[in-house]
Amino acid sequence: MTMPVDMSTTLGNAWFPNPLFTASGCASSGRELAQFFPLKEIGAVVTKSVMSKPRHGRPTPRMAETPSGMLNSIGLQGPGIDAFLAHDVPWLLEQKSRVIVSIAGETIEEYATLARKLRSASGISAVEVNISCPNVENRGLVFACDPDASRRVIDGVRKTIGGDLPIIAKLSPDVTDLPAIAKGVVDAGADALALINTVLGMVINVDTMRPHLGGKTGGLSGPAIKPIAVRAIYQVHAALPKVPILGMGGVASGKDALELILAGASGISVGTASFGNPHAIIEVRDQLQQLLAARGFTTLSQAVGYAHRSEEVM
Amino acid sequence: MTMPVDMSTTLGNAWFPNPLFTASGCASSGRELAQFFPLKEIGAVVTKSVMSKPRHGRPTPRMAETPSGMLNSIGLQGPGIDAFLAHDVPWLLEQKSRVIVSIAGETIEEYATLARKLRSASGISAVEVNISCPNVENRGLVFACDPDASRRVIDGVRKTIGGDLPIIAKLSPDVTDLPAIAKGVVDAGADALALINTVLGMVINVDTMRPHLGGKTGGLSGPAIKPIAVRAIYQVHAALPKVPILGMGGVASGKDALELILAGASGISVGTASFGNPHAIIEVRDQLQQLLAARGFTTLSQAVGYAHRSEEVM
Amino acid sequence: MATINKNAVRQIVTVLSNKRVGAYHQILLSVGDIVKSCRPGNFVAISVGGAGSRMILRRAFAISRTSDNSQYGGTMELIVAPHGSGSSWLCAQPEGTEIDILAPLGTAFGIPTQPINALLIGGGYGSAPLFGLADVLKSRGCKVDMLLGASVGSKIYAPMEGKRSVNSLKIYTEDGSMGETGRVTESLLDIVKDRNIDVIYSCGPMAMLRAITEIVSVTEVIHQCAVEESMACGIGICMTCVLPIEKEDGTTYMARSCIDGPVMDGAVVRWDLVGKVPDLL
Amino acid sequence: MATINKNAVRQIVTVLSNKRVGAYHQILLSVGDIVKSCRPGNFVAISVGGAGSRMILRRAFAISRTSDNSQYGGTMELIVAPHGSGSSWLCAQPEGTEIDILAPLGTAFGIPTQPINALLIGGGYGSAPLFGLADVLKSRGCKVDMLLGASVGSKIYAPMEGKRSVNSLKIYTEDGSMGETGRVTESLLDIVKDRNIDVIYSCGPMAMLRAITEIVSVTEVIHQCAVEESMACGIGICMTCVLPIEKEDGTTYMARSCIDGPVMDGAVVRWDLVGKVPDLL
Ligand SMILES: Cc1cc2nc3c(=O)[nH]c(=O)nc-3n(C[C@H](O)[C@H](O)[C@H](O)COP(=O)(O)OP(=O)(O)OC[C@H]3O[C@@H](n4cnc5c(N)ncnc54)[C@H](O)[C@@H]3O)c2cc1C
Ligand SMILES: Cc1cc2nc3c(=O)[nH]c(=O)nc-3n(C[C@H](O)[C@H](O)[C@H](O)COP(=O)(O)OP(=O)(O)OC[C@H]3O[C@@H](n4cnc5c(N)ncnc54)[C@H](O)[C@@H]3O)c2cc1C
Ligand SMILES: Cc1cc2nc3c(=O)[nH]c(=O)nc-3n(C[C@H](O)[C@H](O)[C@H](O)COP(=O)(O)O)c2cc1C
Ligand SMILES: Cc1cc2nc3c(=O)[nH]c(=O)nc-3n(C[C@H](O)[C@H](O)[C@H](O)COP(=O)(O)O)c2cc1C
Ligand code: FES
Ligand code: FES
Repeated sequence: MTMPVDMSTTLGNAWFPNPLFTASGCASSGRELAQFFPLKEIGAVVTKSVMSKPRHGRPTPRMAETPSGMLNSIGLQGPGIDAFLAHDVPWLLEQKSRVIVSIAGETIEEYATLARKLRSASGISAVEVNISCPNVENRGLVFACDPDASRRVIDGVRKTIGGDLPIIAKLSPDVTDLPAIAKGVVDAGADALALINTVLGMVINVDTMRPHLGGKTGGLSGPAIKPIAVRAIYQVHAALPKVPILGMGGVASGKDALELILAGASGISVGTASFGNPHAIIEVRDQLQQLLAARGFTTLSQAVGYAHRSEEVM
Repeated sequence: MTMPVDMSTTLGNAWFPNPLFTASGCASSGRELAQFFPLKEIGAVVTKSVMSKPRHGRPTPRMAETPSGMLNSIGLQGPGIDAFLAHDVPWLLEQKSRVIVSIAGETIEEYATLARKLRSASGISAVEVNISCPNVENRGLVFACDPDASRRVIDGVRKTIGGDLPIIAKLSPDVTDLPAIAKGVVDAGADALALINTVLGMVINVDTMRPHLGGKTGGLSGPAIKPIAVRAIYQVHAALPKVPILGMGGVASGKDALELILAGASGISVGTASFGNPHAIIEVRDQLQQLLAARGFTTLSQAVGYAHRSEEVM
Repeated sequence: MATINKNAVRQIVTVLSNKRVGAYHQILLSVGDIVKSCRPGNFVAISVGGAGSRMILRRAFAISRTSDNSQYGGTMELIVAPHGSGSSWLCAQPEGTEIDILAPLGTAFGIPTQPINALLIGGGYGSAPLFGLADVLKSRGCKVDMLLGASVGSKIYAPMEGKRSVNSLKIYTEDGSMGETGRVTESLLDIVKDRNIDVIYSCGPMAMLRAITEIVSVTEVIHQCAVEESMACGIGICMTCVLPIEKEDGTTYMARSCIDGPVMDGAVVRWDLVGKVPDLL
Repeated sequence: MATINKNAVRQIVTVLSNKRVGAYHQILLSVGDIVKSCRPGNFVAISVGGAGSRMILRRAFAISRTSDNSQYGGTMELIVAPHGSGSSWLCAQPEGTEIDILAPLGTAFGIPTQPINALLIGGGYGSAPLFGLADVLKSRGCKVDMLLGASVGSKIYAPMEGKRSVNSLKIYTEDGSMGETGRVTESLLDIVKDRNIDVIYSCGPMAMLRAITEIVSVTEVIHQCAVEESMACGIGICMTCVLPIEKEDGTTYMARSCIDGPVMDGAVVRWDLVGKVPDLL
């Protein structure tokens, strides 16, 4: 008999009954996973990053399996924000699913436009701002790799969206100084951080002797990057202990989720693991609850960042 | 029957009969692997990064296995340059092994001192400058993460060591703009680049609920990081097509080596794979030769960077 | 889409037998009640490599045949070519191994309500789902002809019992080692005309599906093809498996071949754009 | 060091048998001529997880016994506790499985040239290499006493044939479920004195090795212990497995337990510094 654990969590002023979320781009708009479990069973559905216009994305092949990981190069294929708000969000809310909308843009202005449209949509729990996108106004330099551009994106979203909807800024690990980027976006108004987006990688097809992916480079995800995610979360939590982190990167079991939580995550997104197992999020949730109970935690929040506690005298 | 392939390669003015090298820190000083194969069979032994003074390194545990990879946190344990030059280099040369000495320092001055000592040692093929070390003069910021500090390290080594010994600058992938760092060190006098050093990671022990490694963070190596290595090599070769690259990161088979070579590497270091298989380097060499032959290459150098060729009309 | 995969179940099943048949492995799985919801054209996604594998993604295989009998309960047959590490692992699993499957997935071949003249065309292991389809079509009173093609004879999969369920079977190999020398598309237009074909059902390499579509585009024949794109998830959540599809209004969108397929109308696939990105919407 | 591992061979070997013995698995491998160079104290490094595993490092196990007989040729016995994923994988491999080993590795227990009084102390699976050692010591005319300890009785490994090779065997468990209640160190000093022990050979948890060293530090007894540190390579090339060792001049250096060990002189290990970094040189 283990004690029940209060699994609820908050990101900014948004409350969730449990800390397990889908990862943006790894659950489409939610309908497909709903064949496998009721979406209201998880903390929230984080939807695929949506842009202002419909988009085809990148050419195929869009994926390559790598050792304990995979590369993807989807290129933000999607219906555009209007169709998304008209069809996908209402459907999710009907399922009693909590919804975090992920937005992506090519200009600072596009992010603000997206925020404006979200502002008038009701029922959304939070907005995740995916800033790992190339900035067309600055030689395609990814926003998240440029401290100034990331700050300006979040600032624009904050100003447009008003004070209520929590903003989760999603950062890329492909930077020299992640805590500095994190501080910048928090100063600009982010209520929480999502860590980590995929790591830039490439596979060369040894038969064609060219890059395997249609988009040449791709984002590395899955268990292979878990140690990078843990490090990123630990570093950022050390620098900004008060800022809630939505942790992700290679989580496939309750033990993985616990690692990220001990490092400082208040919520966990499960991405790639759902590709191998559509029930992964539910299983991770249940395993996490048991692991927390076995360690004597009565609430999830007691475990958040617990690996940072000072050394006991031995 | 396949055609023989000329496997020889060069890094700067140093010539090697084949492109397979040990990776610094993954072969100690060579003696231990010599129980498994004659060291002269491989292109060169790259020795463990040596500092000016003897060092104990970091506390244990120093390693954690991760999905398709491992973290290490050795902390540059070693005998110091004097003992190293007195005992290790002469022994390697006696074995007719080609030797690349890896050096590491905590200050720009320490690198120069090491270079001065190497200058008077004879028989060395090249020096690999491991700049993924914390710079004690600048808040422990890793040299390789700071474009200016990396340039100054290489500049100091170049000026001290004179024009003959090729300098291979070893870079960290944990930066926002790797090609910029690469350009900087090449401008400062590096003849070649070694890519990639380990990726910063962390594992939390879910029993002690603290970072597992004695040094908290560690370097991620092995197959998990191969897509990052391929991307790094491809990016840098695209930016600096004339600069030879010693590629590494997760190579465990001839196919892996070929991937890095097609991306732009002229030589391959095998690190972590030797831990699982002491004959890995020899096996990779033989497999690579066969793969090159099967693709109609008659020399290794024809394959270097071949994935960058322009699209043929289909 | 809303109802696709609604019967999909994840289950640990047992390998009943694993036999080499030419270049392929015929793998029989004991899957219980899953067979009740499997339709010709559906596929199964299988975890490969066992616990602790570095392969994190499932592999997709067409469900070749299912049956439900008193001795073994529901069984599912797969025809697997050892291609890379995952399919080779599967081919190496002996009788008794437990494997983790997710099935049935994706769209199925559309079955006509009227007796029609059907031509089934398979390339390589693409013939696998066609024999089960032939049974269903025959039971609906259709006339079923079949063309199978492959590079070499060992890659023709045409089991004895399968042959009984078709009215005619013609085999082509590129090297002439079995049947006629050449490709299934060789005299396709003639066959379609001579036999008054109403619907072509096909499964095989993308180049074959494209060639069939182009050849029959001058006819009224409907071409239902089961496509094969690299898939990361198999259940519609990753967007890696997309194909360009032409909408009625002439615009093109990227459909997911796992959930909007694998069975698609060949005529709406923009074969010329596969592996490319259509013009902006 | 120069001669350590000079006989090490990498070889694919076959599992002859795998039996559960209490909390452990007794695994017998057919290893051929490798046995000729194995000495008590040496270890074997085993690839785990099979081809395509996400576990990239070998696992180290003490060589429990070897024998060379006409029926099976050279065989090597391991006593394996299913601990994490790698050792559990090994424990699950049935007879006939082929596994990739590297052996013999590391230092061996020093065998006296004179008949001495030896006390062998094993903790948990640490008893495994001690029975083979006992045989060798007995053949040199030594008197061999043995103490085995574990938390519970199921973790005492003391095979029948093994018991025959020692003069006395005393068992301790912390919960009293077998032998005496307590630890092997309980009355160690008395035993050493009563039986005129010259050398202690030990293998087991680091805390046990440390306690033994401290207890016998007041005596003249030599303590050869087989240490166990987390190892990435097992062959001296990675520097992960280090232990602080005191040199004659009083300074401390970090020795590799895989190649400067696993058998080390307990008296020179700076047990107080294990897991710490010594002061700068
Ligand atoms: C709907 C569908 C039905 C299929 N039916 C069959 C069948 O009945 N028999 C059969 O032998 N094969 C079939 N395939 C192909 C089979 O899925 C691939 O051969 C297999 O995934 C290759 O995996 P691998 O690990 O052996 O190769 P690798 O090349 O090592 O695979 C690497 C990655 O690429 C993906 N991949 C590679 N090739 C393909 C491919 N052709 N299609 C989809 N994903 C691929 C793999 O899933 C894996 O994630 C089918 C594919 C699809 C999409
Ligand atoms: C010289 C030596 C002799 C040993 N003899 C035996 C024996 O006879 N019987 C037995 O059951 N076990 C023995 N061990 C311990 C055995 O190596 C570990 O239990 C095993 O490596 C754990 O691997 P895992 O995958 O099950 O656990 P995990 O915890 O998943 O392993 C993760 C990583 O840590 C390393 N690791 C974890 N624990 C240990 C450990 N205690 N020692 C070394 N590496 C470790 C593993 O090698 C692996 O790389 C010995 C260890 C050493 C160093
Ligand atoms: C196929 C795929 C598509 C993704 N699309 C998005 C996206 O649209 N927006 C985004 O912020 N992150 C996207 N990601 C990144 C994930 O949300 C997540 O940050 C990353 O994959 C690490 O988590 P994982 O290892 O659990 O997958 C995508 C990842 C994958 C694998
Ligand atoms: C245990 C260990 C120790 C290492 N020590 C060094 C070192 O001293 N100097 C250095 O430049 N790189 C060091 N590296 C990094 C490797 O040389 C190499 O760049 C990296 O491990 C990637 O290659 P791999 O995946 O083949 O191991 C070390 C790596 C490992 C695993
Ligand atoms: S394979 Fe993931 S959407 Fe089709
Ligand atoms: S385990 Fe690598 S040096 Fe000992």
